[in-house]
Amino acid sequence: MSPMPDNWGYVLAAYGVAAVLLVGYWRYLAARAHELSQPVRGGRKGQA
Amino acid sequence: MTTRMLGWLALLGLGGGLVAGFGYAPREVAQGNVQRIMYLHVPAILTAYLAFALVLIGSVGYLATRQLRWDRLAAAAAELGVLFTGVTIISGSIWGRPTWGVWWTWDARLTSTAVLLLVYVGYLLLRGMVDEPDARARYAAVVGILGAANIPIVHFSVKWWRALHQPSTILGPEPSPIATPIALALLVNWVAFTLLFAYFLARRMAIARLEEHA
Amino acid sequence: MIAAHGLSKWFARTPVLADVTLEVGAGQCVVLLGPNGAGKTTLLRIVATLARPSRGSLTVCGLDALKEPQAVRPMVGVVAHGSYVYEELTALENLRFWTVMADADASRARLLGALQRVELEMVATERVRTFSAGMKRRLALARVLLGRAKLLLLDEPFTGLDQRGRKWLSEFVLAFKAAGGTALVATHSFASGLAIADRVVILHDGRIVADRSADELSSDTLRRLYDGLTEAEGSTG
Amino acid sequence: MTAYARRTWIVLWKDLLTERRSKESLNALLFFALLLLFLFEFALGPDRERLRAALPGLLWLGFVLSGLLGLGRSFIVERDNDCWDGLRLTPGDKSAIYLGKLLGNCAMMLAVEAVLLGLFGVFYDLALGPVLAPLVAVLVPGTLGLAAVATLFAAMTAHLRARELLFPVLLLPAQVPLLLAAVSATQAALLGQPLSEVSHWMKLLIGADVVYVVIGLLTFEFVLDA
Repeated sequence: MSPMPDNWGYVLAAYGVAAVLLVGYWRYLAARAHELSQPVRGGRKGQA
Repeated sequence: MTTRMLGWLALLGLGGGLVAGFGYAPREVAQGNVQRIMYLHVPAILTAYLAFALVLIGSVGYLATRQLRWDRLAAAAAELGVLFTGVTIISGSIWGRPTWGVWWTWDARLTSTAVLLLVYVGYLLLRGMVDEPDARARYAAVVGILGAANIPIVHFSVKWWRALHQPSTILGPEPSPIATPIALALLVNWVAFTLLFAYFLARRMAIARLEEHA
Repeated sequence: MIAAHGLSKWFARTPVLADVTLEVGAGQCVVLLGPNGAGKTTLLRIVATLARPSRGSLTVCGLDALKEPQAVRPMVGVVAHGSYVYEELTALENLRFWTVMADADASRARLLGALQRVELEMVATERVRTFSAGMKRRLALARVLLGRAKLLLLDEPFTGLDQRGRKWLSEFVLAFKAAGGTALVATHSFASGLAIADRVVILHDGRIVADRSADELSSDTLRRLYDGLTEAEGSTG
Repeated sequence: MTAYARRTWIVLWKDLLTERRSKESLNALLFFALLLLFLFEFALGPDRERLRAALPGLLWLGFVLSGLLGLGRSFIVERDNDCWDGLRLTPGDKSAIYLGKLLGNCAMMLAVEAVLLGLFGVFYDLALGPVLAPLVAVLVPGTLGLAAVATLFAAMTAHLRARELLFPVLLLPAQVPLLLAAVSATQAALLGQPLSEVSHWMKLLIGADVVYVVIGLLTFEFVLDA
């Protein structure tokens, strides 16, 4: 079993992509929460 | 606020996980540093399975009680399950490139994880297409239960299917006995991911509650 | 027979029914009037256990309709816009299907008897595809007759009927009532509604705006009352 | 006959009668099966050996694609005249309706499969006679599992906007294990191997059938009823 080359690039890529996904989701949550905590504008009256 | 505390705790855990994975754990002999992707890959899939288990619990809970908070649990858990399955597949694929020489191989575990991803993406698509909250919750619960019951069936079918064409993968059924430091680093990362999952879940459920009452 | 308290229903965020309280005694025929979108159909669907209210309580035939819809269902007969008939089956086959589904006696003689009562015995073996809207509705009434319904729920039953058909239907409802049944009828036909009503309830924007005994109403006073109630608010909405 | 069995039977009777009279689904499906046969031929070229090697997969691909079209429509008839509401108002266990629908769908699928199989036999010169018994032993549980999930999802998507899209998106991933098992077992059957050699696949097929049908029976009520 020969030791493999280090391949730090792949390690970095894997962690990088994961970070992008997780931080992206966190920012999506934050944006959505912010949006929903805003007071509702223009009380539109719906008709059934 | 407890959710915020949970968030900081998760962040702390992830920091600790990085330290454990890159600072504490040694370079693995056979695979080299690529093996460190494991500290991301394994906790992610474990978290995804936790999420899908919660989808099942939320689904059954909703059908039994008809209370929308169970549906919120199932919906939030499904979304997170897809997120963490995505992380699992991408990290597995990146790990596979230097290890197997290809980005994608129909390895039994990668394949069944991909099938799971498709099942739960379908679940989320269904949720997006039903407007009435009650109907959405009922339909989603049925798909959530079926999806969870399908997990073992998918697992065995894909395993046997691979065994048919190619007796064993390079990774083998289980990676050879894991050294204690590596196991410890995995544990730290797993705890960190579970904390992150709990934080995301709490926030997602809170948002779902706001969406209902808005 | 029906005791509804504080029924409210939202679709998404749009309120369709707002705090509706309605009591219907046994043997009564209550007619629901109101413009399109007033919530008549929604109210009927909730009473029929086809929809769940967002809030409120509902008792039908002495049973909690929200907790035991299954127990309530054999006792209500519903004839709505869609008459629950299969186009490719004959009148007789349709009745046979629904009667077996309701676990009642589906013998041919009994089914033919019901068809006779709704004057469809001549077309018993014709496919429903060839039927007019009125015939389909009569077929639906035959289905109700074959069950054990004590409460008849009709949604816009007079729509698409000619003079004779409307008269026939009014007589049918009166006969059902005479046999001890209760009826809740949603319609926007004043004359036909008033002809069968013991009580008239006017719905507007999901609320009950009037609840009168039919005795004190003539067609004209009802029209004036209705216009006054629905236009005054309608202009702001 | 119990009330449950009577209800199951009358639903099956009603569906088969409707289908026999309108011939809406079956005619189109049989034609579709023929089209698929040509498509496979064009996609893989005239090499008969290659087609034969891929036959089990193609066969099930054909079944699944026909299923997507045919089974997805199985609750459309309940939408006309609001029959759906009528079914909800019927007393008793709603799973009888599911069972009746499931049996009707199985019957329709098996008819399409028989025709498709016959066409394959003629076009690719297969001797189906000797392998018919094991083939049927694979087709029946495979079809049951497919129809069990499809019936449930068809009821669910019947009144959604994007029905044609959502139905396959939900059904296909859920059917991966069934497809893997059925293709492998069909291959063994076509090669004339005894089914005992693929007993693990047969067990998986039957196990999956049990799981899917039980879930269908238990949850159909929640799909149908508000």
